[in-house]
Amino acid sequence: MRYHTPSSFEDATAIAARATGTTRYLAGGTDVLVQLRSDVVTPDDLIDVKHIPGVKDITQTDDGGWRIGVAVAGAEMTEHGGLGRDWPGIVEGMDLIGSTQVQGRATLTGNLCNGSPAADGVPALIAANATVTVTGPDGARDVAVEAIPAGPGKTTLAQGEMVTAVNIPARGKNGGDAYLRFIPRTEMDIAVVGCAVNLTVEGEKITGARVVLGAVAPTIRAVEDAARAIIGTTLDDAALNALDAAAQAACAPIDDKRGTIEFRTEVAGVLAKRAAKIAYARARGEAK
Amino acid sequence: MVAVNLWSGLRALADGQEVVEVEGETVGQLLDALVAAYPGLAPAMERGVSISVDGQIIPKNRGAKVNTDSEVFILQRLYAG
Amino acid sequence: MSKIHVTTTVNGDEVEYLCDPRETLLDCLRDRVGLTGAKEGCGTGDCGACSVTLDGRLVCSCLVLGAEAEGKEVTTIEGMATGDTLHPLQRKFIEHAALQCGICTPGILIAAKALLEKNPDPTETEMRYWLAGNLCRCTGYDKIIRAVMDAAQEMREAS
Amino acid sequence: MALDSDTQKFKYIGTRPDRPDGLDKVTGRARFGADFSMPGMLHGAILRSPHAHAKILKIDATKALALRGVKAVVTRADFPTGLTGEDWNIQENVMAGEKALYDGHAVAAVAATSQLIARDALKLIEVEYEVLRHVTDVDKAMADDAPVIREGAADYSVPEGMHPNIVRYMESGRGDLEAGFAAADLVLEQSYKTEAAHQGYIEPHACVGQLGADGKGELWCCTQGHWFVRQMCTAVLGLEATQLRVTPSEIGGGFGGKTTVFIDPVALALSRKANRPVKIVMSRSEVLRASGPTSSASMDIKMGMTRDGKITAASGTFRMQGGAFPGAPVDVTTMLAFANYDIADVHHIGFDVMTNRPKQAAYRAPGAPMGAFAVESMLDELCRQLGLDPIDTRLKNAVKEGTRATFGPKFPPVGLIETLEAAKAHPQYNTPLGPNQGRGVASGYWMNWGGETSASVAIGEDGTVQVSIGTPDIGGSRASMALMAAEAFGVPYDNVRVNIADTGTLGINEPTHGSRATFASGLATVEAAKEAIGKLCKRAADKWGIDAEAVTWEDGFAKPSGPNAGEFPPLSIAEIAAEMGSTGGPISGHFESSPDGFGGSFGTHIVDLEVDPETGRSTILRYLVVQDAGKAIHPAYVEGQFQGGAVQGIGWALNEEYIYGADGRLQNPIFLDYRVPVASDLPMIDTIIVEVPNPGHPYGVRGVGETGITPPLPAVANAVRDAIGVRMTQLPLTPPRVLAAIKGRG
Repeated sequence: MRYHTPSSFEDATAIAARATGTTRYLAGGTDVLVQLRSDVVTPDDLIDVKHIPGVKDITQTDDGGWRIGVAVAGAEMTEHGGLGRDWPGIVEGMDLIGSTQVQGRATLTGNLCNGSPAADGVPALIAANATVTVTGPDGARDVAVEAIPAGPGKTTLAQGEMVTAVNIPARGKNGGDAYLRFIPRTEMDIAVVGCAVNLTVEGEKITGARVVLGAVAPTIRAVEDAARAIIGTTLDDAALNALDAAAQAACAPIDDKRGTIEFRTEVAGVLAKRAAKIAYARARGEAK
Repeated sequence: MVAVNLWSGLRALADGQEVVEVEGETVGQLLDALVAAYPGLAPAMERGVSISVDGQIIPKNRGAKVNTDSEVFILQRLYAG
Repeated sequence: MSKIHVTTTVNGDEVEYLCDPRETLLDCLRDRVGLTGAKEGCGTGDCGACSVTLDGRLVCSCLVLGAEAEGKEVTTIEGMATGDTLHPLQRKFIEHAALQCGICTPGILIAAKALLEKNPDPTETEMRYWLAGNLCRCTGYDKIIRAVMDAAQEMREAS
Repeated sequence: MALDSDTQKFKYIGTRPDRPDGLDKVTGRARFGADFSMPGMLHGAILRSPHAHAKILKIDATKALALRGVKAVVTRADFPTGLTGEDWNIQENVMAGEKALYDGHAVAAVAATSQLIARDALKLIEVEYEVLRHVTDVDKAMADDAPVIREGAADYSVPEGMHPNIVRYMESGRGDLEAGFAAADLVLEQSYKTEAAHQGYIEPHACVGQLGADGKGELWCCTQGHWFVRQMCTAVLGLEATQLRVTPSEIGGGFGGKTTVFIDPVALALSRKANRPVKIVMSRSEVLRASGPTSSASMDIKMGMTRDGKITAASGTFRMQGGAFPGAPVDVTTMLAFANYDIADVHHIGFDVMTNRPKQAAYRAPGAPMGAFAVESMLDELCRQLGLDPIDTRLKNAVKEGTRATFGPKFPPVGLIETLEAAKAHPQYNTPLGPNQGRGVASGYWMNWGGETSASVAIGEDGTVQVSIGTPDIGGSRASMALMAAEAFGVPYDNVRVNIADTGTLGINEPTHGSRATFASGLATVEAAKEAIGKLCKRAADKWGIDAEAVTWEDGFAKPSGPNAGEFPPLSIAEIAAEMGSTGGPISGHFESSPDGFGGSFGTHIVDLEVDPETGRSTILRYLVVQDAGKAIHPAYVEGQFQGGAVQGIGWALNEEYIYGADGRLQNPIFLDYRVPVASDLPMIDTIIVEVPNPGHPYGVRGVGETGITPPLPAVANAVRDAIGVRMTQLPLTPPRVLAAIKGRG
């Protein structure tokens, strides 16, 4: 294995583009090193991106949005006051990954590019309509976060391409988001089901919403029917029940060691309702 | 003679008796006498058994003393964990 | 096989080692630097026995490459006491019988110290969640949490 | 052995001093298994079968041996043949012969100049397998069409016509079941299942071995019992026992799982071939796949009870798989299943069954928690259906001194009633519960253990005391030995140094297992101290020119025993020690025995928990352990045993399990998915130490290590029943299972 420490994204992508074997980018390393240690993936070229200027920065853009560097660790997002005030759901999703120790290393970009349908950091990004900047041999482009995962362990990134920043839109007024996941313990597990809800309100009425489910299909998915179930409502019981049903209907999970099809489906509905309530309260300024 | 209680799985190997009387002043002597009287018990004894004398479990001490009025039970071979 | 030359600071001392790019910081601390206080319990970041701080940040040293330590500051359990004066957490762990076998103890002490540096007055719940990545199989955590709470109180009173 | 604990006044015993090895363990200085290294040392790695059951047709290590840095490869061909019984089982388990018997079974091993090279070399070993049908479930393994793991493994006890995977069969009991059930007002029958759990010690197995062509060897390893390691390694390798010297490192948890060997003989075999020391450290996934988890169990229970709560009869059938070898602890399960209660008519049937899983090893009270889960669950259900209080009902049936145990003999003094009364009196038992909350009660028992024990004490030239014992300190036992030695000699606790001796230094010792260390090594330490005290008194008597019998030992001083003995100023242990060399030489004491006076320990637990009705997840709210310690030598470490046992039991009850896929491979071989409890899963664990002295120990000690894992399985299940209104009969109580039960999908 060759270990590279490029000092620019151009150099990093050039190394990747030239590579003939298995290539991995190293940011937090909390997936890459696990795969390495267990002989699942031993890259021929490992490209450590942490020497590239700006990768550890969280910056607010001119339009009020946020740009998160690819090597920003979860703990740095949690400790950042402004980001969490705007997008608590995104921050809490990231914060749920692993232990305090893992939080010291794990990154949002890594969580996305690992391609897991159970990634806790991703649903709230999709719910927020976040994009990533993808840099490759042909330059940079912005891509919806939703378009990156391509199934368990896979992404739509081409060889030589890499994510070089996460872009989160401006929160705007009267909006709130939330992310909840289900695990058997209180910590340290992979999500059996995850659900992010992002919504805006006018008064008591929900004017816009995104509902995103994780771990219930090969890729994390935004569920438009679930969003429609609550848009235009005050999140009353009927709306919540419709949300529950729409979330469950969108599930196409598998039976595995972490949960059954029935369980995942039912709990997806439960989490959708609970996350919607939190997001709603946040949008109405009734909760942090 | 000492009365020795057998667990029910052993009884078939000792002519169906639940309690057999054998001579012996120690656990070892009792076990040997049992096999002499009921050769069918030999494989069970070879595999190993534990014994209780007056309520005390004796995992393998063949030298432990037994009185004629002692209450003796043969138990499955026990081990620690 | 080409090795990487790394210069780093461990417990305040400058340290150099040569490592294979695949070796973790934990491997390097244990096998190259000779500090065996950090333990490998899982190798997957799930047990916390290898906890160290890297530039002040609590991490699992099994999830950091040895090569990544270049130019950084690493603190391990061996750097926790000052001379022969134990850190209050170390003292309280002994006093409260907060260890049985002791294999998780170095990692838990490092993690607890990082917590108290960030939050000198954590609630029991905050403590339990902060330490959720440090598995202990012997104690059921009760005496560990009591020891950390007691140490935190002593440190607050002393400051 | 005389005991008058009720009147004994202790100076040191019962206090809570700092443990002697505390400093080493909080500074990272303590050396555990993987912390040893040797000059010239190689690193070993083991190739493991990816198949649950496969014939090994061919192993070709040519490419591996050609890799630079590789010094040796061993396969089964490098081990002696002709072993029988358990020796063969262990040899077959540490290195597969004709067949790989489970996912993770060792098939070859490499020694190389670095860990990375050794791991690279494993990938170059070519193994040709013929994959066979496999079975991992105990009930399926007993079915007619189950693949046979190994012909001829059954012992004398198995009736003809049973499947060859059934390797032991047992029946025990007494009385008239039919009459007993007829006398009941309510008879229930139910089947229960528990899944295999792993001890989950945080320290993976590790060793450094050196073995020469002359048959002499050294081994450093983390183990609960280094004489066991010596016996197993020498048997597996065809060596003479005392030619291998085994030194235990500090041990990072064992819970029974480090009473046997997995890698040690392999390191020695590699060393013999490479002529260099070899270190092997297991990875976590190797630990989970290929060390010794406990058995899984499938059980049918029938119990009868009168309207007023008297158990009239009980019967149980217990089917347990112990992996690909005989040895599931079903004998203990049958013995202890109903042992809490006074039952005239009782019957047990047990099956020891082989499957394509790793060879089970002991896990804290091996065999007891499974039976307790089934029986204590049913007892709870009987109470529920008859409207009876679960503690009062247990009190009504509880065994006490003189009760005829369900396994035959009469009980010596035991403390079940005392634990039940203390539990009932605890405020937790009467605290109101909220919605979706439930409370569960259960009791449990472990009979404890004596075992071969050898200890010595030696007096230092300054009058301090050196204690050498052979039971590794796994949870603070150095402190309890030092307290007992301090008490016996009447010297300060800090004047005692306790060493864990290697196999070359003491006679044989069984491991730290069976809750025996404080009992047996403690007893041996006290008896060895008495011998040394006799010698100290003799030196004083010689000095004073009186008979040794006229000297007594009190609080660290030799004194004339009465006015008739003469008047002499007391001589301190330090004064006598200072003159040792010129008064007859060193003073020490020894004790060797297999003490049989171990007394069993009963415990009663209460758990309060809340179940999320929408997700099925259980949260433990409050937990109480009450257990009989006989006499708590160092109460803090006794509490620690209670708390640790309870939490392991909670893990087993809620989330820990071995999950095998249809391919027979273990699905969850990492701590991410083998879910042991984490700190945030738990509340504080309250404890009450009950002390009903054990007449078999000079200070009344009962072992306390194991009982604590027995009640949590049923206590948690009973609490979930209380919370959700549905009885769960299969562990673990994972959220998907509990939610299905709530939704009526059972």
